[in-house]
Amino acid sequence: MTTPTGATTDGNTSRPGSTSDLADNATTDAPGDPGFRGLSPGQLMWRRFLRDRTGVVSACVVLFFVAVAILAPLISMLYGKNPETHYGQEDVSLLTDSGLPTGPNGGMSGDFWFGLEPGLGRDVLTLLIYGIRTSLVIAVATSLLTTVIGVALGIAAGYLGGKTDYLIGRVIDVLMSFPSQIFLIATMPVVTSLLVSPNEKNPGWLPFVAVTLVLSLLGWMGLARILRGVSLSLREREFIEAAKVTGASPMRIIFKEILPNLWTPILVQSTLALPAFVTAEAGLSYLGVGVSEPTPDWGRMIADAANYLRTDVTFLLFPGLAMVVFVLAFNLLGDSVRDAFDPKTNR
Amino acid sequence: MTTQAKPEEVSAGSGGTPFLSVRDLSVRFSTEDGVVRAVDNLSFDVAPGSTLGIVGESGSGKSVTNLAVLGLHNPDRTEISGSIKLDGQELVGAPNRELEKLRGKKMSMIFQDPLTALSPFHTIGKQIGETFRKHTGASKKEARDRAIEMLTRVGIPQPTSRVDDYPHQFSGGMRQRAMIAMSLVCDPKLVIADEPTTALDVTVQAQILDLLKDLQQEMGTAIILITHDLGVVARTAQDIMVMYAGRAVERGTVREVLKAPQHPYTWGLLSSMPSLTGDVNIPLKPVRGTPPSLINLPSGCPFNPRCDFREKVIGGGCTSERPPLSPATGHAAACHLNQAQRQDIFIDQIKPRLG
Amino acid sequence: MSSRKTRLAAAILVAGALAVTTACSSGHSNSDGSKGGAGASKAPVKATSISVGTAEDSKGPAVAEPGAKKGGTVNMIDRDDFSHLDPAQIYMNYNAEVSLLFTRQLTGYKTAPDGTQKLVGDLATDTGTTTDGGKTWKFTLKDGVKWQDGSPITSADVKYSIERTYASFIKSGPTYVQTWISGADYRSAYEGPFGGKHLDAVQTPDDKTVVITFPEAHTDANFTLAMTGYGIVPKDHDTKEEYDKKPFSSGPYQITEHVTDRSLDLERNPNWDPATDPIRNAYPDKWHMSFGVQAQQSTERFMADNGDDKNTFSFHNQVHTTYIDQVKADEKLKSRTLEGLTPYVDYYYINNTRIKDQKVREALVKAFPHQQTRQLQGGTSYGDYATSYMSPTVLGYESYDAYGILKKPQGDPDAAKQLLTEANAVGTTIVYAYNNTPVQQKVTEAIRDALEKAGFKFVPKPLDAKTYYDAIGQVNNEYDLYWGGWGADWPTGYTSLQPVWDGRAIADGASNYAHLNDPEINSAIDAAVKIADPVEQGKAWAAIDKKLQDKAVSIPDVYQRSLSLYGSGLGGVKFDTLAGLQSPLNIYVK
Amino acid sequence: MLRFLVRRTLGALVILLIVSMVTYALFFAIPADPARLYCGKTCSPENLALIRHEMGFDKSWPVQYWNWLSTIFSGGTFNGVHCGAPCFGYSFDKKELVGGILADRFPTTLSLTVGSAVIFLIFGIGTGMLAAHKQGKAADKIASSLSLLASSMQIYVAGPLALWALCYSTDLLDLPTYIPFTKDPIGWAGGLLVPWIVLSLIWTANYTRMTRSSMVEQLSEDYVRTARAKGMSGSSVFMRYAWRGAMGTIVTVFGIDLGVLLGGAIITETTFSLHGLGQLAIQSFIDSDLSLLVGVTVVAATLIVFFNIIVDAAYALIDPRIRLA
Repeated sequence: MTTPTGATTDGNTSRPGSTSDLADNATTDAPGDPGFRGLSPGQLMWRRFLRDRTGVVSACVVLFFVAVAILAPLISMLYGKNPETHYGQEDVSLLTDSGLPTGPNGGMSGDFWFGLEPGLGRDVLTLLIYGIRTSLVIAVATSLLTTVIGVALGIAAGYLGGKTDYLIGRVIDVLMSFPSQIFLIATMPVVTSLLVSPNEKNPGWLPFVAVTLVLSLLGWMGLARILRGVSLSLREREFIEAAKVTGASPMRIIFKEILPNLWTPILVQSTLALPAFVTAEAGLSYLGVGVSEPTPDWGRMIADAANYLRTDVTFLLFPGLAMVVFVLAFNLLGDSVRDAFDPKTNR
Repeated sequence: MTTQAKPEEVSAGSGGTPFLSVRDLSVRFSTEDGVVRAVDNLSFDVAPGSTLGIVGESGSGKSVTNLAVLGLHNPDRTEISGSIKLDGQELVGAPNRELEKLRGKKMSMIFQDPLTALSPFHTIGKQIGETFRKHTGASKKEARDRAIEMLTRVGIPQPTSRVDDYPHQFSGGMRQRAMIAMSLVCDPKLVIADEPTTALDVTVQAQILDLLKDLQQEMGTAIILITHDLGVVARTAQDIMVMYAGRAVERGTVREVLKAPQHPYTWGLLSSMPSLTGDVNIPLKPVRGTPPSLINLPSGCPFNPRCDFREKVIGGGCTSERPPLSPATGHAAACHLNQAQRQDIFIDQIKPRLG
Repeated sequence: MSSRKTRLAAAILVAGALAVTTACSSGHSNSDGSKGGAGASKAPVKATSISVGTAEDSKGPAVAEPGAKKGGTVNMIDRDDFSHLDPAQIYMNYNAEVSLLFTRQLTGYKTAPDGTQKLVGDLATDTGTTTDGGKTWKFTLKDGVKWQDGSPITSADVKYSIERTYASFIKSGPTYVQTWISGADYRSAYEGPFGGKHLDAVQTPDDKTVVITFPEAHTDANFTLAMTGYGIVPKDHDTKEEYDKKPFSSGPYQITEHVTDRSLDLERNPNWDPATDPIRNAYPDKWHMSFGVQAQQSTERFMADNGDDKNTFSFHNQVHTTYIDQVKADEKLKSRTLEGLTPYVDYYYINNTRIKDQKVREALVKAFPHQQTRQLQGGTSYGDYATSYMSPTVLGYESYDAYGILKKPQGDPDAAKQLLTEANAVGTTIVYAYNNTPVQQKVTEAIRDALEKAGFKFVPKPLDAKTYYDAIGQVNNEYDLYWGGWGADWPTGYTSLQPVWDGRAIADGASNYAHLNDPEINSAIDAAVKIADPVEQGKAWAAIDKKLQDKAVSIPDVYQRSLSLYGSGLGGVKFDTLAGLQSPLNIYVK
Repeated sequence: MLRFLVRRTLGALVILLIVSMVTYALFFAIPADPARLYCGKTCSPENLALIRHEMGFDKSWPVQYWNWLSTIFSGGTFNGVHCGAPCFGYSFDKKELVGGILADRFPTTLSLTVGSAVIFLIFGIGTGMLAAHKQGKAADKIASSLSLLASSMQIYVAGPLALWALCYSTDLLDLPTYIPFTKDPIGWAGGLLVPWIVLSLIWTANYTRMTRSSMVEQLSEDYVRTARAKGMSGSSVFMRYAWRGAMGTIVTVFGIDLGVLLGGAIITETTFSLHGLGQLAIQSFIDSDLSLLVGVTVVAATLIVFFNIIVDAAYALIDPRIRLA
């Protein structure tokens, strides 16, 4: 598991602000987008996105997952099972003595469509659909938090420059120098103990908040670095100079002039970071410092299932497949969003 | 001096055959939005040692035409028809290997922005020498010497040391000089200069144009000069072709076209250009509207939505019929206005504005 | 036997995540092989018969293994390297087991072919003699016992070894003998032999005789001295702290190479005489031990039985929980499957300072879902339902099921609710502290389910694995219920019950996790210690055990079992009931 | 160049100082008593105090940190073992000098990383270039989708699956072990083949994607077009120009990845039971082995920082526009 420290896997981090290149296209060999003349960049982006079939399909898949997450209680009501009941322990015929489902294929049956979880004998399907909620909530919260931190510090460093830039730059250097896996593991108990004292009851939000905080701690530097670069170059541009000359306050310049020009890298980076946080969250669960029982969680399901690989691959199949599809769809969506914003990469 | 005689000379060429002869060239790109007709049925000739200026707005097909001459389009997405003959050799449909041998040797190109057009990773000398080695099989040493020689010719000071510099170490004008040196290193017979001065300061522009002219005289190279700046053309070229929406709308010698333009689009171009001798009280008048979509061209004359004179055409042919470029040789324009109308309008309405 | 650290390592996050087999979280099997359904309860296990052997029993050589032959190399794979090899530092069963190959004590355990075990003299000619009811113990060394360099082992070596346990660098070994001789603060009474001072309580009238004198009677001191912690160390080759990495051999093998965390290689000690040793059959020429293999991987490897793995066994790694059904179902594996009962008992401690009402405690005992929690940890192979605090492996064990656990191992919510109603305590909050590992999280869910059904209000409190024992070891902790196991240091009731239930031992970090301070129990413990006859003493301990149950001081859960595999090329691999591990003593290469 | 190296090395030292300090602070922020772990089953308060004192845990953490720091330069003696400067302390758990343990473990991680890096670089860049070359064609689509799929895989799923498929059930390949290269080169490669395959599978995908996208980007650059206009052949344009441009990105990412991988991949090493720095890190954390934990962290951070410097220097060599200062 690596924490998403920016789109290091993509070649174009060095040129994130290339929407401004759009205008030049017509004079070079590309015919440009003559059909789009007169549309705003947002509309252009949207139309380009709609034409990207992979993007639309992956957006549908992502929306499907989101819908399932939101409708989880309804689905579970219609299906007649819930993720809390230990079916396998209430009906002893369902599990063997050592906790494996008695039925073949992980106990898949008309009652339990995706089978039963070994041990507690909960219903895999409902665990899975409630698990999306956990993954999504944490990934979205972490993306938001890292985006806020990244944007704030990135712009501060790039726009204010000087000592602020230097300080933020060194903080980023230090954080990026930490071996991330051991750092995440070591930080988790500290964060937990800071949130709740050992003698207090653990509230339900604790694992969510703790995981989000820990992931965010090492997750914002990539975006901040990119935004620093962009705002550094924006600072020198004429319209900022103009705004300064007219006496606009730094806050106004940042919010009215700089921020609107950063939406592209922000949106692209966040869309790409989200699936990375899904896997990172699962990775934490795999390392045993993630979201704990009884909150359903994919990473924990996969970690559990990895133990049963040889006994019955079925346990790995559903969460593994769901995870791969989910992450794949999100990655593809991120690619498409980027392409829509920046057609030059022409992937 | 008769205005009719000159075009004969040009199209016939000094040796009787043009060095580059383009006939009915069409270039189409298939894109997600539809087929873009970037160049549509274009014909023109370039005689050895002469300069043809191609003028037009962005997206009028100037650059595409010349990239097609060099064969630089992505074959997967581009459909090229018609004929391009370079020194008698057909280029359309020629194998890539053949084209590679011609590019840089018989024909070469100077690009608009030397900063992006030169590789930042290789020294100037390498980039110049590389072309020489490729086409002559010279040794590294010979190539380097040749590069220094070329740099000297294009007027780079201290060429023996600058030859090892990288493009970013050069100023804009020097870069363009280096670019020219690179394109001329094999003494090509045709140089296509795509907006060679657009990215440069005005003073440097003049230097570069003079340099091109000098070199042309020295080496007898034919030049195609692509620009949207009529001033540049006036200074450098013998012939002009005005392009609009992938077609030639007017063609003739520099004198003919600039002194007695016949196409409303050319008028528009001229009107939008400031002149030192013009009346400062008359405001510049750009061509109204925007260039048309090359996917859905307006029916009839593609310029009709922007044309101020289409009502003058009897029968409204402007929106229904596409005017051909006529006459076939000499000063020609593609417009439904008849010769008299053109002359009247130019003299009455346009000329006063130009001063 | 299992130190805090191993327990911890066992429970720790990553290890837990990678599903490591350990004494507390692993899968085990069932010696009679019965594959009862999840609901089937089992009859109580028969106690292992353990007795004190005679001088005749103490004579070498060891009983030969039928069909065994000498030679070859035996491989051992395990998760962890041995944390200690200096005998004085050894408390953990795992370290002790390997020490059998190169460290000898005054006494030791000899296992007969029928599985019965006897305490016999190892270096000593017999199990020691006492004439004053356990205050003075006299041991005589055998002839022909030698160090690996050929020099004879003398009574001075034994004396030195005991003196050495006082040294400040000896921190993790047992402290019984030291405290018996010098009291709890024994380090200030004597600083160890390095300053030239000696311990008067250990006398060596001649080269062969050792006399140890305690201020109080300790009738099972000869069992105590069988602990590896009292193994011998030569004065001339004592490298102090460094000795822990490469001890000098008195047993059949000597260490050739020890790469920490990676490997340990042993070869024959030419100066060991089998005629002096009633315990060790040293068949292989060499041992190659490698570490870092998780239980899952070792199970896979044993099942695959490829190449060198044919000649491989594991001291500690068991069949991983998820493979239990598969291993049991595989007829081909049957011949190389080893099962047995370990000395460990799982308890769920009730915090007696917080839950004072016996009825509430009884309700907890009644409601507890033994079957569900056991199923989560491997089912019958994890262990047998426990009804007592003493393990069946302990001398004197008697079966006694005060609350009908064996009849309703899945818990009896109705009866529990009834008790709560009687106590007017329906809705009592139970704060359950647990080690936050994947398995324990699931176990917690099962307990939550059962206790809520019985009318308790359940508050789970996950603790980080690193802090778990610290937290539950606090006298004023704010938890009501928490898991903790216990294993006897030697198979008598004393180490099985006294450390856990003697109310005078309550202290932060002490092992009386239930914080029970019952004068009746305390005095019964004092009385039992003084009984000289082992069998009578055993009976007294069993009586205390029953009393503890009647008072519902905590919830005994299971007597842990072990299920392991070994390679097909090995013979004589046996289960050591006293340690709960696979014994190296009779292993040979086929 | 020299000035750059000096300046960056000084910066790196400051970073390492902070990293080690934070590790110390973090260690003592964890609500657990490390001394208890060394105290055994019968842990008397006296014993505990003795251990605390001996291990230095009775002092405040800044004092301990300072001691650790000064020991690096002055050396020290632990449990009778002398440790000359630079001395990274003594592991009370393993009873060895931290420097020695690290030196012992590093080759494993190095072999694991370098071996798989060679494979994933060759395959990743190769398929990425192929995809860029055949842009939009079937080969591109296959390579791109396969790499996307592979990059969505997790080591903890792929690792056990590979062990099962290649070792346990088929006995095709050797079980993962580390044999020093100097001792037996063939055994070295054989013992690490399975982890190499799995790691490469996952990492190749990243490099395929990255190579492809930066090659595509470079191929649309003006200077590539210039090269073609000069008559350069397709292959020389591809290699001398586009690849030259794409190399910067790849070297940058590779440098960062290499630092991270060498710093120890906990899950990888645990999945394959290899004793590298990653396993050492997690073990020292579990064992509360402070000096070892700090040692591993500092080594890992050093590698990350070191490769960052290398990347920056390499970037300057690749791209003459970058000036080092």
